[in-house]
Amino acid sequence: MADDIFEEDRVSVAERLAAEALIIDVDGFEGPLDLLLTLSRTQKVDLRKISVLDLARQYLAFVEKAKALRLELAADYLVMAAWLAFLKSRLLLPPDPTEEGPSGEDLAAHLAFQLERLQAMRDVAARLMARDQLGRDFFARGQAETVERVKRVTYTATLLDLMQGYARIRTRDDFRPFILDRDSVFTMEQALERMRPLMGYAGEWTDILSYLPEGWETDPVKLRSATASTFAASLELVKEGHMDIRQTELFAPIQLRKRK
Amino acid sequence: MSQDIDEQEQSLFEAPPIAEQERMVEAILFATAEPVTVKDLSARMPHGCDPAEALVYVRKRYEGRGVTLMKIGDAWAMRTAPDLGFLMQKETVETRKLSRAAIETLAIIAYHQPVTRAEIEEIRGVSVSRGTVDQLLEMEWIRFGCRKMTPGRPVTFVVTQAFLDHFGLENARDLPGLKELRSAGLLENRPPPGSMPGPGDAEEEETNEGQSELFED
Amino acid sequence: MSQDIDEQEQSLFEAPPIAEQERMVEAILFATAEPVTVKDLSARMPHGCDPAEALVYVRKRYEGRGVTLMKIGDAWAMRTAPDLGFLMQKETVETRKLSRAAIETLAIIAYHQPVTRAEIEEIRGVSVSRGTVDQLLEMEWIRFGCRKMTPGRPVTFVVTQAFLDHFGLENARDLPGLKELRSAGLLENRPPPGSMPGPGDAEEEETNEGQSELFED
Repeated sequence: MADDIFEEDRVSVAERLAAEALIIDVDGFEGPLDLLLTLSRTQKVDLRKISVLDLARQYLAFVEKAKALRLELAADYLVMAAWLAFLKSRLLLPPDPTEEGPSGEDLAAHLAFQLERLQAMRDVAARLMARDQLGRDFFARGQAETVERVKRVTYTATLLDLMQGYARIRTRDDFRPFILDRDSVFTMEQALERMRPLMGYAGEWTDILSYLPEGWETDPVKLRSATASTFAASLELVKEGHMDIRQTELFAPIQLRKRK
Repeated sequence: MSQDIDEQEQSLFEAPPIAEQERMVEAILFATAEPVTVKDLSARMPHGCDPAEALVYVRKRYEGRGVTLMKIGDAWAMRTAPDLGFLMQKETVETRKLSRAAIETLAIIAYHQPVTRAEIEEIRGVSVSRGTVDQLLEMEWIRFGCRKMTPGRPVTFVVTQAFLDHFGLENARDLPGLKELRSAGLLENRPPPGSMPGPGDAEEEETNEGQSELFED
Repeated sequence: MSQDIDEQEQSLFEAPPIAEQERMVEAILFATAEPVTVKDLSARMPHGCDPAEALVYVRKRYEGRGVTLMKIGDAWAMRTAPDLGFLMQKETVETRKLSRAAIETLAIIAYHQPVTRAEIEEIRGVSVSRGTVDQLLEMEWIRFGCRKMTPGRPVTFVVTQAFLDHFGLENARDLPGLKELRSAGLLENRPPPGSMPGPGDAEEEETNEGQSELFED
């Protein structure tokens, strides 16, 4: 502790001012390594010859000041402070041969390497950005003629495809499942279609059989189908509310009339 | 008066050599999206430059090259040489297999021609989409035949010479019959799923009949 | 054997004279804003052409001109000479200003590629925000490289051809100061001795643990 105070006294006024300025915009730093790099500049030496011990002292002094000013430091700054305090003790004390792990020198060398590397990256980043840039210093073709992509699709088939296709159809016919022959079937849809336009004329009760399509009364099969679908269609029209339906007695004619 | 000032300025800022001006014109014309007038060039180049003269050099330099200097209205632009336009196209040919619907429709036309659309639909058991017929017409594998002498006089379809060429046929009658297809093992003997298997012999006779009918006339 | 076929083909489709090929390369490169690879040139030029040879002539022809031929990775592009940039104020495109973090991250990726996010963070001493990487990815200056063969198989980042094109680099080896950095040992991946504080220390330890667990059994 006494050491620290002594150290602080040795720090010049200019450095103290610089350190205070650092505190003011601690937010401007990108983490402890960035701060360490900035602090290292006060040593005004080649980064390879930097005194990590001095740097650790500077950093710890900075953290102390920040605490005194009641500035909230992010956790990683404090982690770094703790680590640097540990490093400082390692560097100051003679190495303990029984202790395992890297020596203080090793740790210090790596920190110096990290700082040098970060500085090097910043330097080359600046050199990179200072290069001639496309769209700023040199330019691409202003009016690029885009390559027209002509996509042509051709379809192809082989004789085999053709024959197999045909065989498929023909054999499908051979194996065709039973389908009702639709010639003598009058569907309900057809019945409805027939009845709708006639509806308007049905002011009086009329036998539904008078709605049968022409020519369907003669063939018994057709008659059956047409009668059934006409009846079903009549019920549908009643359900829709267009017609009334009645049957006076069992097996009597079923009659239809427009609803009034 | 203004000329005096010009002259003064010219002596103060000497114009770059014409070779340098030529480079400038070249770069500006290259990088600009629109054709550039001499006036525009003048405004962009250092004082004292003579873009009109530089343009003469540029034009000469690019004579017969892959890129040429062109005058468009009163402006100038660099364009690829007209004879190299074909390089700006990249044709990709994609070959696709004809759809099943198209193959079946085509097969029916080939085996039954001349055939109406209604007849195709009857044979296929499903309606034939307009797109399918259009595609086959576009490929020039089918064309319209004469109208059928039935009510409505529907159009018929027949296959074309291009179709015969593609499939290596001399005429549509060369198409193998069902019996040949079967003996060549091309006919799927297995009935489509869901349909009932019938006695093979009877069926074969039937189809033979159908086939011979087709090509009887 | 294949050479015989090649020769045969060459005699069948005679390639245009080299002067003509030069014109073609010139036209294609001139017309295209993006760098074009030799393979692309080959595909667009007639059969039997040797674009690589033609490129040598084109490069020579444009040496010292207002427009020059530049090599970018394995592709070629025409660009205006950098010394004439002052003429192009009109064409200058205002690029999005990159943050200091983004510039540093970009430089680290360029000089250390392929590099993982953790390695970038180690070098910068702070965690890399997602937005920074996203921005660089969006600009197409970086892309994902192959995964690193270390526990967790983390993805790596590398710079793209668009990056090289933007900074007028033929390849990443031409990055300014690369040699010096390498000889100074600053591009080595030197593991920290023992425990060193890193960015987001607590977190990292956790993930490391997780990862080692993953790969332990």
